[in-house]
Amino acid sequence: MERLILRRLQADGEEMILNFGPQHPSTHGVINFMVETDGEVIRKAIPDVGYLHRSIEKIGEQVGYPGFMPFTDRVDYVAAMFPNEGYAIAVERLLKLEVPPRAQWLRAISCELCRIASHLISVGTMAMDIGAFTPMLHGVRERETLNDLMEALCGARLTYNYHRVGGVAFDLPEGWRDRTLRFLDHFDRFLVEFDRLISFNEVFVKRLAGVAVIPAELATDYGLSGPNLRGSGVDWDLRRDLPYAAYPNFRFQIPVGKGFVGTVGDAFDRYYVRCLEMGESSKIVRQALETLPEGEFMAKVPRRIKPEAGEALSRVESARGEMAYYVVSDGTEKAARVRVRTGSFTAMGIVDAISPGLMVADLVALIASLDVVAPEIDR
Amino acid sequence: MTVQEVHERLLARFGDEVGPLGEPKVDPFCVVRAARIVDVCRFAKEDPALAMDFLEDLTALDWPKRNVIEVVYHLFSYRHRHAIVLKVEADRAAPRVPTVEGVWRAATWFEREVYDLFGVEFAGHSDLRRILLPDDWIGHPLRKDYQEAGGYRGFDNVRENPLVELRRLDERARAAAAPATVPAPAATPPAPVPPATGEKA
Amino acid sequence: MAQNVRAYAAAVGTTVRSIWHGMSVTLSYLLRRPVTIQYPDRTPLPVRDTLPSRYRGFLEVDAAICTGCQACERACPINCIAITLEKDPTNPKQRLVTQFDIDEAKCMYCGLCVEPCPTGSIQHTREFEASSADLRTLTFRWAEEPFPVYKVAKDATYYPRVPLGSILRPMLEARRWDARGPEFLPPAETPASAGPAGGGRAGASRGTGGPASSAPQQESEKKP
Amino acid sequence: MSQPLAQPLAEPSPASKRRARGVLGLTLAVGVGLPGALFGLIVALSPLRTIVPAGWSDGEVFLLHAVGLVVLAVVLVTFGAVISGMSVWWEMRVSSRMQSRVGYNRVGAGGFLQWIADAVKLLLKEDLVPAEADGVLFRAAPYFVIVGFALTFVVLPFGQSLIAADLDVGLFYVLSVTALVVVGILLAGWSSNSKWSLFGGMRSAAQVISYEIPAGLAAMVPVLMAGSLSMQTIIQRQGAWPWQWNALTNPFALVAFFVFFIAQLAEGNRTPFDLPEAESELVAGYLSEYSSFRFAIYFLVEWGNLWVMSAVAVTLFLGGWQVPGVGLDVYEAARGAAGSIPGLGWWGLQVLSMLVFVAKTLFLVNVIIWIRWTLPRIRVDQMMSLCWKYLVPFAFVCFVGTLFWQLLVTARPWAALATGVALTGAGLVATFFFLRLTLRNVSAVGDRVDLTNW
Repeated sequence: MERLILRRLQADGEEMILNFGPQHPSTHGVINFMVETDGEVIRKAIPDVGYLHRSIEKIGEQVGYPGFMPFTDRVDYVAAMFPNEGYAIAVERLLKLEVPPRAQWLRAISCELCRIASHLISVGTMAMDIGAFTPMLHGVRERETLNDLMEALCGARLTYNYHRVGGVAFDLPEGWRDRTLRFLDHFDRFLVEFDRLISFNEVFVKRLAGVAVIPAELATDYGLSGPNLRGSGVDWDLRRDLPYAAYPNFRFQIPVGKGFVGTVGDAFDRYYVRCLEMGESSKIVRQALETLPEGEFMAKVPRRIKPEAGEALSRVESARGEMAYYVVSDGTEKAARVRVRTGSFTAMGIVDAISPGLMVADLVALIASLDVVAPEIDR
Repeated sequence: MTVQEVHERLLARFGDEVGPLGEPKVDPFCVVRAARIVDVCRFAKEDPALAMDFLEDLTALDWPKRNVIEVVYHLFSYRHRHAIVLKVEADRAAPRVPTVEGVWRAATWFEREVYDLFGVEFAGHSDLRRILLPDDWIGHPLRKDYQEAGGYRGFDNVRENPLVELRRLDERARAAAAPATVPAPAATPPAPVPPATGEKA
Repeated sequence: MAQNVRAYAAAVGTTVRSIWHGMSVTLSYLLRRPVTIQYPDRTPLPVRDTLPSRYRGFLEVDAAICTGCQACERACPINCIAITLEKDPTNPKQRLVTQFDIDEAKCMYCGLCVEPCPTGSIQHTREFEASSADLRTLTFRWAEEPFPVYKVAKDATYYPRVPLGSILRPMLEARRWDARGPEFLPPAETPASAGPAGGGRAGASRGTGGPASSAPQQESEKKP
Repeated sequence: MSQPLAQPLAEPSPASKRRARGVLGLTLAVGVGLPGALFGLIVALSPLRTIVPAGWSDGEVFLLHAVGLVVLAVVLVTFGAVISGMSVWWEMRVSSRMQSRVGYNRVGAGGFLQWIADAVKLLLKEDLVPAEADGVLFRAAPYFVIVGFALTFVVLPFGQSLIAADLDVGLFYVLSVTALVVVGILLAGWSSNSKWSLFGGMRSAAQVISYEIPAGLAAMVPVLMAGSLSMQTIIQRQGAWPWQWNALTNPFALVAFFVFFIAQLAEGNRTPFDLPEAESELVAGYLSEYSSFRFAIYFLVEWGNLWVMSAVAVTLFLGGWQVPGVGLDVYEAARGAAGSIPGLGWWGLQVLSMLVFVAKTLFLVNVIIWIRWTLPRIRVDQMMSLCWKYLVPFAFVCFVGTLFWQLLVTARPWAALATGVALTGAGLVATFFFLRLTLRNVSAVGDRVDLTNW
């Protein structure tokens, strides 16, 4: 591997080859970048992924349909609700199962809270990689409240395993609604404070504005999705444009990067789209809690899940972009193929193209602004 | 456009090189001749009525019984919000499919992954290396007949299964405690379990 | 020129203003109470007692109401539960659970085994503090003594389960973190085709078909 | 929810209470006793040179002064180490509160003894030298750093007579010896034979050498105002009240103060200028390969520099040790006859002036800490453009402006006082608005002021 990369890198021997990772404070997990630098300027950065490959897709072929749910948590453990939901929807489509409305609402609530939790980590680590440690811990502090809420809801703080084929595992616990609303009241004001603390700090803005610009065409060409795509100015969100679950019932905005302080598609746009999305998610959770329908939270699911042969694709707007589950059934109790398409994987592919000309410090900003999570790349 | 209309448009352009749309169990798909997949994809992307500018996913399926590996292309258009699933069949023994890297750059990494996990060669790919596994890995794990090696470069990845081992301990203890009442099994210590079944740590 | 000067002044101005706000925010946090707790010894309550009731900690089995249906064993996606049922030699009508082992070192605390349990015998507790120097000590044996299966009454709506955690907590409190686990037998020489014996083999042999199934002999040939 | 098995933690036993009291006592003994003893020694030894006991021969007096100076040197280096360790503790406490954490809390009361524990731990670690490193330079680099740091204490004034040596070229001397630090860092970066270290060393060299220029220019402003390079003279030419400080009597000096302060941050490698050891980019920069005692030296110097930076800034711009209401004549009067051992009142005045100086310096130390935990890091090219496009022109303008300002003040002496009062008033108003904003921040997110568990 290294030899192969080095052969591509070493043009005239004047450059320095840096092994940026796998153990590096700002690679967000175990990722390696082979960086060819000329002083502080990067000639080329080639990502080398796979350190966290856990063969989750293979496991999906070995355990039964319901048994795979806890493994989906591990696809993206920073925002584990989305893989849960994506897989559940895919199997439900295979089974042609109708999910009761209350379950749809609970899915939306849990996912949007999870999106907030994930974005808090994302914007926090962005600040940390730029060199400000305090905002990171402020984000973690707010996430902690969310983790407590999730823990009360489904018993786990990280690997939720909350969604089930046909619904969700638990109804809301007592008092949870009020706790959540109280948190959201606090959180909306926290977002304002966070912007004052870091988002529009001039040093921070100068570090991100106009850095690592990804134009819209390049973003679609490389299959970027989610906040990364919207940061490039493409107005696209699955929740609004191909609605699933309970989303058609809520009113919310889709923040799109428009060059808040620099160029459209720069690192700051990707960062700030996430900040704005947190506010929108908060709106969705409020609406969902207000309009939460009564009824069952789990559909009648056959005891043995054994869909007829066929294939289904489910697309979910995850915190890191589009998460698609492609589940192929051959008529047995175990899937013939479970494919997970994740936002981080495609986001990582673009580093190769964007990195030339950046400085070493900008590479850190680029990685942080793409908000990649190593397990999601490697699965 | 619906999937059917998209498919009709492809049919009109490419004739029988694009296969029929599969029966719509859940998500229908159509099988394309491997040699024409790049043309079909390019047409799908560049035709203004189709405008499939987003390669949603590119993966593969292994069907050992039919002896094919199917490479699956999920295409989607942001502008028209329609999608289609294309498939290309390749021989399992030496799967070889032309690359669509020139159509969508996203395919670069997707095809590397398929190459890594299924062993499909993408002809004309610019950087066909393993992506998730180390490049001295043997075999392609997502193939159905893949057998995992017991470790990697001397690292053992097998942990004893305490459930089985405890059971063996129990049985020995029982055999030791009751040799008089049940003499026959005591002669041969019961060890009916397979030797410490391999488990990934 | 004038424009440049204005831009220059504006750059200085926004910098000062943004730093003014940022420093005010950080200063204000000096006046607030920290949110972190000082685990484990400086909390008002032990942390396990402050966890919500749905918390998925260590599994606990109430043998008194276990029906021996093996639903949890089947539900477990990673086969970390092994249950063996045998006939009672003294009473042929009574079935005994002779083995009910849960490998908590392998368990991923997903809660899938709790859901199919007909009586609520197997439950996640709020216990999570059982660090151990030896993985082998983390296999919990819920049938140290074989116990008879629980017969569910026809129209039962209530199962007499002991309070959650009351079995597990004394077990955990009696543990030492550096205790050694049992010594396992050396690998058996008998070939793998010796065949299953007892009902519990279903679970064990299923493990070989799991995701990590491997045939070491074949593999060693493939790898130089 | 029901918690059937909840059990409160056990009441603390008498033994553990006794132990807690013992820990508190030890912490107080170290926290108050150690700096107290060091400050006491500085107070006792610094004026030794002015004392000539009656009836001693020249040789005996020389010996007395020499021994006194050697002891003072040891005391000052120890003071540097202790203040560095205590700054680490204080920085960690402050930063953790800013981040809603508790921070150091295990070793000693309030975690105060953590820095001693850390130092002991570092001393016990193995001193690793990478196989491919340039061994001699690698080993020598920390000594450059510590020498450059320790030598500055020679001219740092602690009080009216509390200075090891009031050199005529005091400020020039400070600027010169601090340049030794960059030699050490550059050596560390080069000799480690690690790419990250090299990056860190190069960045540091570029940064420190660039920022010497605005720092030097800005430091010339008080020199112009005082007409001397001597630290004590610069302080004595300022008044004690805020409106008599250099920074506030002269608007150019105020700007120069900020320029100097920023440049000092950069020279001390403090955020937002911590590029040489930017942990999210360069892992640990020039420190990457260091361990054990050598690492401890860098650590010591980094935090000890907080004191040096602040003390120099206080000396140049903020009135130094001047006590309000106590003019130089008061010191003279209390001193008594030259050469004799001064009376108790004089020693009291010395302690008072030292307290003023320490208070001002600690305030600036806090500001530096506060900035570090608020601001992100700037990029290497921005670091350069900040220096050359902003700080250097500003420093030049201040330098030239001060020349004319001094002409004005000579002609119209009330101008200095008027400016001083106006700027002091403006500063108070700004402080008021700032504190009001801060209090509003607390209530804005629904929190309240709660100083328990500090």
